[in-house]
Amino acid sequence: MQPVDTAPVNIDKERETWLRKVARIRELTIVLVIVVLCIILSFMSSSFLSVDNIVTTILSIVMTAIVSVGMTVALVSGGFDLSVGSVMSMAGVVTGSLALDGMNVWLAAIFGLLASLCSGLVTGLFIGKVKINPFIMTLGMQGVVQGVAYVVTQGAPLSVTGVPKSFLYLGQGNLLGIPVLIWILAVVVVVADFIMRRAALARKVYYIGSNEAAAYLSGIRVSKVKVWIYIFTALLAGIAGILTLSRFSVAAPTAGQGMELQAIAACIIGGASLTGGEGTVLGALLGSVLVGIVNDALVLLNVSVYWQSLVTGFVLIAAVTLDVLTHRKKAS
Amino acid sequence: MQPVDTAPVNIDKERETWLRKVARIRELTIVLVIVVLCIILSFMSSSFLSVDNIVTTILSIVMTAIVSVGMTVALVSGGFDLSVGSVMSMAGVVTGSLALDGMNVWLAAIFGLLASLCSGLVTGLFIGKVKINPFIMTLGMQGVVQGVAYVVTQGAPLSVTGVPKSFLYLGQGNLLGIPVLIWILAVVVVVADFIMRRAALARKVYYIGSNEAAAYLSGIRVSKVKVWIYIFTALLAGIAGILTLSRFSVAAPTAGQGMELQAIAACIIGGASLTGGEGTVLGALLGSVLVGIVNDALVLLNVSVYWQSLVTGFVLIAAVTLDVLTHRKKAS
Amino acid sequence: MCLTRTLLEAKGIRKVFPGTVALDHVSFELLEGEIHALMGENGAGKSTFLKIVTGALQPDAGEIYIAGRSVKMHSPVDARRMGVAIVHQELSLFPDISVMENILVGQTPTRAGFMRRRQMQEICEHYLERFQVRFSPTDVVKDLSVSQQQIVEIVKALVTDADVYIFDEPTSALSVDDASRLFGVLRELKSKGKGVIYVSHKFDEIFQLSDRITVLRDGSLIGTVPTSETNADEVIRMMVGRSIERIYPEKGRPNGQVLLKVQNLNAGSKCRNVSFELHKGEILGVFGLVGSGRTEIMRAMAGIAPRTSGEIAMDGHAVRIHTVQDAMRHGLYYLTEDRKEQGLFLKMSIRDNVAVTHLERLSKRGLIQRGPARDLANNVIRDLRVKAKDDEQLVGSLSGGNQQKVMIGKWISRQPKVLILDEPTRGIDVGAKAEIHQLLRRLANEGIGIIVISSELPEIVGLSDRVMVIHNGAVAGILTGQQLNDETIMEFASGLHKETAVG
Amino acid sequence: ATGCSTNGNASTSSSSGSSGGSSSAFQGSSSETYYMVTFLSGIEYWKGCFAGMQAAAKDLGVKAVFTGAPQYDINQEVTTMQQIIAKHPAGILVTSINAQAMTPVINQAIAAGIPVISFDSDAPQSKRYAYLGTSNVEAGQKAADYLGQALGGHGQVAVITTPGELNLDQRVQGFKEEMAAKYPGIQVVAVQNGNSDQIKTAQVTSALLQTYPHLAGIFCTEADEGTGAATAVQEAGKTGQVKIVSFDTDKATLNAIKSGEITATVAQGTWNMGFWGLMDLFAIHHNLVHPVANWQQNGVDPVPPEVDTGVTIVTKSNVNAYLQQ
Ligand SMILES: Nc1ncnc2c1ncn2[C@@H]1O[C@H](COP(=O)(O)OP(=O)(O)OP(=O)(O)O)[C@@H](O)[C@H]1O
Ligand SMILES: Nc1ncnc2c1ncn2[C@@H]1O[C@H](COP(=O)(O)OP(=O)(O)OP(=O)(O)O)[C@@H](O)[C@H]1O
Ligand SMILES: [Mg+2]
Ligand SMILES: [Mg+2]
Repeated sequence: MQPVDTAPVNIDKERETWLRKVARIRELTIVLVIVVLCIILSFMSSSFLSVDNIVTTILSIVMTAIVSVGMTVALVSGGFDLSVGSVMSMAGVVTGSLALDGMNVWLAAIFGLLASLCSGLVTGLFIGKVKINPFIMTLGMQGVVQGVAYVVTQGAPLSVTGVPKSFLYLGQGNLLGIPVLIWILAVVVVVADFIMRRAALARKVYYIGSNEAAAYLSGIRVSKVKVWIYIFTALLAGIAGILTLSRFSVAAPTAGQGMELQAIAACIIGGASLTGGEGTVLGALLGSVLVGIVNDALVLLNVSVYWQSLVTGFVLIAAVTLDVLTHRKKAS
Repeated sequence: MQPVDTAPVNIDKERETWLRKVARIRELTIVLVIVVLCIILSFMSSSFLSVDNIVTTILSIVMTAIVSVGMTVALVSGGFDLSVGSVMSMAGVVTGSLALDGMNVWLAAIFGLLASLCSGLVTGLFIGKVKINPFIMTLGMQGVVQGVAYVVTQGAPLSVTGVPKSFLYLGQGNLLGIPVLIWILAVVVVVADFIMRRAALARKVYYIGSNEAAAYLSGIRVSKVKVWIYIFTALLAGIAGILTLSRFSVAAPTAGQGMELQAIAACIIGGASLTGGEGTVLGALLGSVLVGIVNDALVLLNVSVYWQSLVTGFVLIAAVTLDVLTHRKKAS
Repeated sequence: MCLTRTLLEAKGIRKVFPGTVALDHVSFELLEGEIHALMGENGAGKSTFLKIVTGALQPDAGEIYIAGRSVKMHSPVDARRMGVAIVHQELSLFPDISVMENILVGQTPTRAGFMRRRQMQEICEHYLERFQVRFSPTDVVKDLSVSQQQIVEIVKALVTDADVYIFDEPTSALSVDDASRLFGVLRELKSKGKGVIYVSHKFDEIFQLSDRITVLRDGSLIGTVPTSETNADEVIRMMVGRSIERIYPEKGRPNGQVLLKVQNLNAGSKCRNVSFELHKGEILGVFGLVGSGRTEIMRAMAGIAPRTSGEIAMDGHAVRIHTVQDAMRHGLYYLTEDRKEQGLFLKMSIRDNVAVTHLERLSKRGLIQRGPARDLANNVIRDLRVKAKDDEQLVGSLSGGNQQKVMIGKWISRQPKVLILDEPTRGIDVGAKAEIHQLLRRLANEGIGIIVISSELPEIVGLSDRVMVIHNGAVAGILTGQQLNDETIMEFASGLHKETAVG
Repeated sequence: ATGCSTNGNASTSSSSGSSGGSSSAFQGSSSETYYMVTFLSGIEYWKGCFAGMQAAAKDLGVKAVFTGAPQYDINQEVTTMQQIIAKHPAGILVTSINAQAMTPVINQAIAAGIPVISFDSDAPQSKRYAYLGTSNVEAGQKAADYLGQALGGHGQVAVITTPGELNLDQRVQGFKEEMAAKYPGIQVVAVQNGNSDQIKTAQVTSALLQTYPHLAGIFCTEADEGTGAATAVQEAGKTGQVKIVSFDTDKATLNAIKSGEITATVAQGTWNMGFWGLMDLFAIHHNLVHPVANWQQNGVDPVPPEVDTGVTIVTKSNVNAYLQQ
């Protein structure tokens, strides 16, 4: 900082710039972990790197990834949402039951999304305006929304038959040899990533997560933005629910169970922080991919079901520990 | 409050002192909610205030309450523990399988508790020393510990037969006409409440939850205390697991599923805060009682099972909203 | 004067918080082209008043006029729309986000809802250039030093095109140079006919800069005086209600006995080869430009931050200090500069805050004894004259000066040998400051060695027996006697005497 | 299993009071309430059982109430049971989450003079009057027999289940034992966790199809797992090539059988469990059955203690009968 030292320091900085820039990318650790894991697995199982298996693996994480994208936004704001799993089931169930009652399935899907939005609106209003803690509010909403799904179906999965092919194409079709679901995921990720980086509204989420009091004093309508956040999270969960219906032709009231924790885990593996202000859409995707690969590996390596949750838990801890250790220096 | 008003204001203050003191008790709202709920329910169902039903209701929350006491400590420190449910199952399963292998059941129970302590130690070390976020660490441990329970049992619940009466007395016996389990709960609550109010180590937990950096700079060994916190939480979960075994003579690998969220909900209803520094053992107990009463009411009033999760979620939100609204003025 | 417009006026403002009347019948007027200083003790209600006129708080009574029109402001957005910009006392930045987004929060240039990054960068560079900063608009704020963050905060207000600019203690973490650059900007605003409200506890700034001074005491308006017609003593009398004869206590007479000897302390780039001695009964001032590494040196010495090398001896014996506990065992205490974030438990009582450093002594068989804990807290309240209802009052509800006293209290009640205070009077009013100075001198006279880090030159000169000047992480010089004057200290601090000073 | 004699009075007195106005012995009163207590009470499976119970209740003019513990949680079901006992109903039809854990509370009900019949999942050591249901082990065996024959006795098969749930574990056990005993040419290559969830099952199934390209059959112990597996098989373009045997008869499963995505499913006699269960309870409550004199004192069970309600394999050929229900 003194005049004399300035020059050498600066040169040092210039030299390391690109390397540092790469190293500074928050998602780097996880990309490396994924690559290493893939290499190991491809040696252990010849079918691992086959196109089929890759497509299969991605297909298996589409729903988690879509929900995680929504969850990222909630996490970035410093909140989170335990109700996404229930919203997912409810959206599917509402759509399914309306379609079974003879409504056009696309219209029914719109109602399903509207129901999700309503749930997000209620959550958002309570968190934003009444200032209930997000954990407890969304835990409560998890019950309420799950309840709606049960009431609508009276517990039974709805088998949706006779709906237009166009609707089923979403979840079951192929485009250019790749499942439509994967295309949808790609669009969601690219759009959401762009929005989260560049859109003024989305940046407000980062402001709030980074310093809520300051955001308020800077004229950001914190409670209003929070309402939007939970609406967005619920919207993506709703989309995932409707896609699930389209994929399986079945709307089960239990469809999204446990999705909330999977999604949060994926986001955190991908670098989001529970204290807010940090997290990217790309990270959420990578986190989901890592979880998907691990799940895939468990089957490929024929790990006993009784060992699976042990292994999954271990991988989760290992991934985050690695991340913490590699980012330790920056933190302190 | 202007100079002229000073005298009357002061007198007013004196007069209100004891009333204010009562009103200031954090747990008051919830006590009132419980009382009102009980009055309403006793009108709606004649069997509600029967001795049998009261004992049943308290009995049904013994495990939740014990786990919540441990959870309170984690919450006060600003962390939390999602692995308590798994630890509960694991403790039961380890004890049960050792007892089935012919070990004395009391010795087996000690091993069960040791296993819980180990899990708590690992959790605590990662959170305290490696500084992994408690949410993700305990989510990982949930998988790992659950995995251990599955591996030990190979999935099947263990029926523990032929164990000494003295062990079964814990979970099934009566003392002075009241189930031993309720006595145990009373002892746990009274002791833990005393510890949390008076013990120096427990005060450190409040300091850490209140301001971790200040606690560190004041000479508190933050990471060491954190290790103790998660050991304590795991210990209580382990006790709950062994009591469950004693009560049902069955050690199921799924015994504690969902317990973590129930316990956190109970603590928060009882006034604990997710940001740390707040929370009492009494609050955890009252929160568990409220949840127990609501569950009881659902059955007594013949609420359709499909509506139950809706009602439970609604009550959770209502209780916390009420609490937030009544404490609003103080907060701002 | 009669022809100038009134930009902002407040009449009969009243604000009550549970338990305190923060403001009562406060009226205030800001004219076009005026720099109006607002002064008062800690807790007098300055920040509260500013929050009310910027819409962050709602008054319980009173009227606000902007450009002569009565207005109601429901949120900070309203104030901004009406042309009022504010730099808050507490840093209100977003640590995880880039400098330019921090600066342009709430007024991001957008096209179809998306940010225009290029344009944002240009706007920010334009303003940052004035402060000759060494960071770029795309840097993330949490990587900046405190003083750099304060500049970002100031620029944030400057980019808004407002008529009224409000600064609540903007210079508490600024270097002298940066502060004078800020004054340049303020005078420029004034010449353009804008109004500026300026809050500071630093008298020299107020008298350099302001046109009029308004003084608050205990939430009431004491009066408004033109700066040219008053002096520091009178303002102090208005603020405190009595006059304070000596701001700085007499110097001590340390006996030369070496209490603490530090040799070749190294810890990263901000603590390089630091060696010095501290004598019994001495106050050693530590001065350096903001960011020079004073905090880092002391943290490394007190076992809080890891160090790569260095020996420490106390009373002639080498001691191992690698953790806070080690330091405490040897009676060496470090009081952080960041009272709120790292020093106090704001949501806990005074009793709990004092007890934290005494847990072993206060507990018997692992249980805390309530009686002794209460006595201890009450002793601190009495000895340090903490203004508090009782020892159960929450520390967060005390004024800044009283909070600082509680923090000092929790350490000195442990019988320190060496007390290191990092910016002990930052943001503290004259009265409390004088009391803290007296207290420190009294402690020193009892034989304790005291190290005081301060960014305020007058304080360093007035209080210290010797001064250690830090430049860029290394000791630039240790000054005594005649050398204790503003010019010499500044010369060392800016690195001009580097070679000559350290042998 | 016997009722306690001292409490016999209570039930007779209440029965005499309630049947006072009716002409037939098989006519109860509307204030007479019988409960069905379940675990995982939200799942569709119980609806078949309860439909049978309701049919009987309608015939008898009594009230049937469905209740239970929403989670798979021993404590919750025991508590629910105790709460129901506190209401002193006319009888309880209960399915036990765990035999041993439920035994004391079932005995507690009997001791309180409330007749208890066990259905679907038994607590054999308890004093319940009777058990109506299918053995899950047997159901697993039936599934193995069907799949074994459909595959012509050779090939690789996999099982998808949710570990830790007793009834599902028993189905797996029966399936594996039967395969090993009767179809040596068939290899059970993997047992995977579908977590009673379509999405999870689809993921696991896809991975299985990758790992075992020649996989010929999948047995799913739960209905959601069946539809999940069917979707994954279809996505791999192997519908029909991989035969799926699922469990239970919800709409989705039946539709999938009709369209050929699922080959067969195991249907249990759920309706009969509910219907005959209530009949038993009613008969005991009203003291209508006297196989021997003074059965209470002599420790004779008044109703058939164990009734096998049987399983049926539902395939394309008989699926319409189930769909019309
Ligand atoms: N949110 C709040 N709740 C309760 N009391 C408050 C709140 N904010 C401020 N106060 C009280 O109002 C009074 C005025 O505080 P304020 O912050 O305006 O003082 P100040 O003059 O800015 O002091 P300083 O010089 O320390 O910045 C103090 O007694 C303070 O404790
Ligand atoms: N390891 C650490 N943990 C927490 N806070 C730290 C740590 N190291 C430094 N800080 C704080 O970060 C801020 C950055 O300080 P900066 O580098 O601007 O100045 P400094 O080195 O403290 O010098 P000065 O005391 O002269 O301002 C300081 O407020 C310091 O207290
Ligand atoms: Mg202030
Ligand atoms: Mg400093």
